[in-house]
Amino acid sequence: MNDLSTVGLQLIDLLAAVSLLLAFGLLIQRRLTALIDFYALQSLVLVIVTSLVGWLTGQRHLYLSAALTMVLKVLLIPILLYRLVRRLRLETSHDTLVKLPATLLLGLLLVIFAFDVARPIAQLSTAIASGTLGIALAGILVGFLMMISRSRAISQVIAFLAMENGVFLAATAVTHGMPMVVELGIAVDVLIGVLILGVFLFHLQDAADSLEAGGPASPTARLERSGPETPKPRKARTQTP
Amino acid sequence: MWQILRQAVRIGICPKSSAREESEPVLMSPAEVSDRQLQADLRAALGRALSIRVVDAGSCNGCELEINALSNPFYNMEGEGIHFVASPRHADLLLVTGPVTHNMAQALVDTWQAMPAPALVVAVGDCGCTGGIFGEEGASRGRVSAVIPVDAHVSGCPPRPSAILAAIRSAVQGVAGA
Amino acid sequence: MASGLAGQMLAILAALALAPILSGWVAQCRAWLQSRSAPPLWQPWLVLHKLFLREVVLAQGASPLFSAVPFLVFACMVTACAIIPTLSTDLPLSVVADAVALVGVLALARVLLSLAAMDIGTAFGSLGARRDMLVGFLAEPALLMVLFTAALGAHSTALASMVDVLAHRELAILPSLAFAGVAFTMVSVAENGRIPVDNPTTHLELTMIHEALILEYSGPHLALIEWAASLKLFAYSCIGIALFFPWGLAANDSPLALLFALPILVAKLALGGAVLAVAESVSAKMRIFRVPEYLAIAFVLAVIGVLVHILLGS
Amino acid sequence: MEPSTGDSRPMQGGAPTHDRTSASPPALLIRQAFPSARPMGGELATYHLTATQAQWSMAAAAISSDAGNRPESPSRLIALWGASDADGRPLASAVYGLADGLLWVDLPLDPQSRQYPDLSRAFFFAGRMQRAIFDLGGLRAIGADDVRPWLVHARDADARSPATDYPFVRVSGAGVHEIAVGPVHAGIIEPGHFRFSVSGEKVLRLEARLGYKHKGIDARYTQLDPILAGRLAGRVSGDSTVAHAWAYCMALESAAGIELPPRAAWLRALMLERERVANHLGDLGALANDAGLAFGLAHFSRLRELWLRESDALYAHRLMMDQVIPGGVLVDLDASMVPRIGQACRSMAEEVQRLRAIYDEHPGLQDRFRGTGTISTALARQLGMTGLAGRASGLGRDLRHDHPGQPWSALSVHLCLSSQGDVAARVAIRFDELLESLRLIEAIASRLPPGTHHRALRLPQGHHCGAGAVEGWRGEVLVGLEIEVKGDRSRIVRCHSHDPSWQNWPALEHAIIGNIVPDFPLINKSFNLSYAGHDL
Repeated sequence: MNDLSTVGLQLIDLLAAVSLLLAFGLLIQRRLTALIDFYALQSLVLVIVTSLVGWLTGQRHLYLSAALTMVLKVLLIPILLYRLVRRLRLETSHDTLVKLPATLLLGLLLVIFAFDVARPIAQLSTAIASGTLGIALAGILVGFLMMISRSRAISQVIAFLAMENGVFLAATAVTHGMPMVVELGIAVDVLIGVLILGVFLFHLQDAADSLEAGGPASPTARLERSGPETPKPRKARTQTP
Repeated sequence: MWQILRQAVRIGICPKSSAREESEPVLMSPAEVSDRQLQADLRAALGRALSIRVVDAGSCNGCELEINALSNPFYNMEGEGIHFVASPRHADLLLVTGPVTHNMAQALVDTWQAMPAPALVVAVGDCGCTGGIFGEEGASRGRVSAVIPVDAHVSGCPPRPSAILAAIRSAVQGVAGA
Repeated sequence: MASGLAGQMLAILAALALAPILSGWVAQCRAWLQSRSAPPLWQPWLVLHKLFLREVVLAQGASPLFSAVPFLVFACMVTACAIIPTLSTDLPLSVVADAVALVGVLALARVLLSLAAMDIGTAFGSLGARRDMLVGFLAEPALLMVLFTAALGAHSTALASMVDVLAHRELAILPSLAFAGVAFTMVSVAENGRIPVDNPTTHLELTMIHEALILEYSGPHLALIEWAASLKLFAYSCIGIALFFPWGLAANDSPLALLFALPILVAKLALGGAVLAVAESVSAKMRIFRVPEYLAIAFVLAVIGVLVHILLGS
Repeated sequence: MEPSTGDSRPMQGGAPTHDRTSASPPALLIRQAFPSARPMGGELATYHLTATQAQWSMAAAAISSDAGNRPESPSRLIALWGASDADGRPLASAVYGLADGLLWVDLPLDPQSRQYPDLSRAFFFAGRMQRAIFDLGGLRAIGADDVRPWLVHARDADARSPATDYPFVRVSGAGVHEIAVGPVHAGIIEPGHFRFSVSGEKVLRLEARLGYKHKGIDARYTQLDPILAGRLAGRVSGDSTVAHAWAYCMALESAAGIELPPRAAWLRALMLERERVANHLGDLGALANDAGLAFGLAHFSRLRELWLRESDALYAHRLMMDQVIPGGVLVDLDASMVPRIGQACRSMAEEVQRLRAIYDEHPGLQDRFRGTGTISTALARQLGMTGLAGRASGLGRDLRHDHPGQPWSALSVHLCLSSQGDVAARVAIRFDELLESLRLIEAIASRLPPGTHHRALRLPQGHHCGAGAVEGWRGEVLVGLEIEVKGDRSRIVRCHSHDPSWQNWPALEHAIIGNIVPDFPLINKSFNLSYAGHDL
């Protein structure tokens, strides 16, 4: 049992790391369908972590929580979001507001911050996987960063869902999960949130023909073309020898 | 991603079309080949790993379409160790199409000279063999052999991919020269 | 000591022989995934054989450097393969150079090849050199960070002891190594000129990176460079295997142990090659200005790997 | 014939079959200026005029301003070339497209000065045509800006590396350098030289240098018998052999004043659509390959090979060369083949749909396609783009749709249009047209009219002109032809084959501006212009 639990604890650390990895995947990915896939994968990792904690600590209600996550976050919400993307033809590029390397650096700083904050708390904690707290906190912050660095409503919703995954992970790993009532409440909240988003987007599409949170995106910077009479870029001087 | 893999599994591996089933006459010019005989070991090596450089010296682009077809899964030249390469320095064999135009003659000679010796040359299509319907006067200088020595000719307008493949093979094996 | 030398020779010979086969295997898998019949597994060997039989054509204005570079690059790659624990963690040459030196040797080969490409003065040589250096400058720090992540666990930058420590702990995949593994995969793809960073089978001069560097080489020179390129792929695969899947490496230097390690290595390489071929077949090449972003991601992931290691204290 | 009468030439068989009442403004204007203009016989209404210099400029100005003022205006310049008439006097010819047909203007020139009024100010892409005219016949446009040689690189045959002598336009500025590619490329591509002015990886300017494949086709025509010259027309651009051969035969039939048997027209349309399908299949594969997805090339080249083999079974030629002959087509379609054709079309459509879904869903591919090489509708109109690339940039012109002769009028061709103007749009148009062509092929095969597939052509005595225009897969292909028949001797006085690549090559140079160097092969392939058809 002891050997087994050591392996189990290491596995929880590993899975938390994978969850953070997927959070970074969400941060850098431009395609909506890929974002949804990453979210579903992250939720799947969460399902495994929850079941593992449930098995190691013998808390039955965590199995229920895992099953709920599985149905809701791995299957239902991704399917709903997929349908939304397909129906509304949301799949176009140019989404991130801040440049990618800058976003990545911010993400890195947030991870350092989260680890630093979590270290003293983790030492106080008596829970089984205390190191996981820092990783879960980093996941939440990266999700937050994603939320503010995206311009489109649907990406922001996915970012919110990813943050919620981070909270769930922290709760599961550090305090063996929240009370069942709270968990159920959150689950229903999330589901209703996504449903409302869908309705909202459908109506927004009809009304404004734009799904940008901050109005239409700035026109893509493109080298201005001159007319055919002078087929030369204006910025460079040209001469015919 | 999964769709791509599913498609790969669904189609399987395309059957190879052998050159024998529709081979066409391949003309050789032994007189030109004889003074540039390849060593037997190099000939054997080229038979299993051949690099080809293609120069379009002025064709109507019909021959290019059929040369491109050599790479499709049915003829699958690469499966037999024959590659098209990006530089004349890497090439063992030069595939020339079209009547040679005045404007391309120098570029063709330059490419040929940039290749390591001995460089095999195959002229593809009626135009490359005789100048074809474009004739050999005016802006078109006509047959490839008027500009650089040629080891094998493939007639046809355009020749079938299998005929081109057969000509490449016989140029390497030196059938008529031996 | 004598058996150590024999083992070392065996490891180098295995690398020289297997590297072209690995390239051939990836090419085979790619062909199958494209519904084509594949060339034989040893096709790269046939190509090398042919190239060694052909003559060398030197471009006008080529300096002695141009002719020397293929040999130097080849030597660099053989050295790299010799210091990587491919078959065993206990080889005489393994202690000669550590992970930092390995990165240096790989960087040296890159710089030499770029210099040779610029030596000729063709537009494509310079273009390729510029792009290759761009990839190199960004990839090497990321590679170093990956190796540091592994080195932290072993408290040593010697590759052999790093792998030794990793191979003999109860759970080999540490959380930090998950980050390092992803970063390493991304760097390897870029360094070896595979899709999505570079297309090894392209015929388009304007899009080339690695191919543009070697356009002017011919005959045995080209053979050495092609061989070196396959050795590089082999070296990276072996580093990846040694760091992330170290099980089955021989712990001592007896030739017999090495002979047992060989089939395990071949099996792991075959699997890795197949995965590479699948990944290449399903993805398109990215735009060149995405490459810095791509490598920045690899670097950040490697750094997070280090951080996670420090946080979890293991 | 007096050069300055400004009158239309008498035409053989000139019953105006397509005289429509709804004429466009320039057509009305031209009718006022040339009161006796009448359309020639043939499948397409063509007005043929001999103009004075003033009328030449006036027609150009009217058509150009109409094209500029009305966004939806179909008025455009199609082709411009120089020739000699039967007496050896120099002649400049221009063919315009109008709402109700074609307008062919001949301008006889003074044999001493050999000059004609410049058109490049009214029509951007005419500049290169005028340079080609000077290279081939020494006729000079008065006041043209660019008088560099174009098709003929060096009169001296052993001049070394002509590309280095050519005065390219240079871009100067900090960090700007040049990359020169060609004429021989690394892939299996036709020869052409490209000069990029770049800053880092970004392209500031591209200048193409073409003419490497110049074989003197216009001159070669005059050495051949009018009936046999159809073979040459089929080899102007091998990938458009049916379109070019059909345009030539249409011109010859219009000159001879014969009516094409309906079945022959339907069989030609069948081949034209087969050609379109084959080329689109090839391009779609090559486009994915240029973006690094070899999977696309493997599967589309597989489909293309299957398609070519089907063509081989039907016509004993994979590319259908020499199948369109003056007076009809070479072989009839056997009724037993009709179900097989339908079956092939349906299964092809299914496969293409499946691959299209993969293309559309592939993130890496879409990232490369979208926003790359964009030509806006306004720019496309200014450049005078045509054909497939024009339709991808919102110029809704398609001869099959705009001037439906037989059999198109019975088939109601769907016009595929996009306004995005990027590589993704050109890919999408290819998919749309491919599926539309498969539908058309099935419809044509099942509704073939009965009758003969070939009627022997007898050329009438005297001088005759004829024009033919066909919407090939790349765009509108045009042939202008004049024959002379004396007794039992017939000869071609002048003949010009025009490929739509002329219009779109300058557009390619605009499409690349601001993109990165490695995207050029992709953008180039998305246009896939003909070097052979352009260089003549």
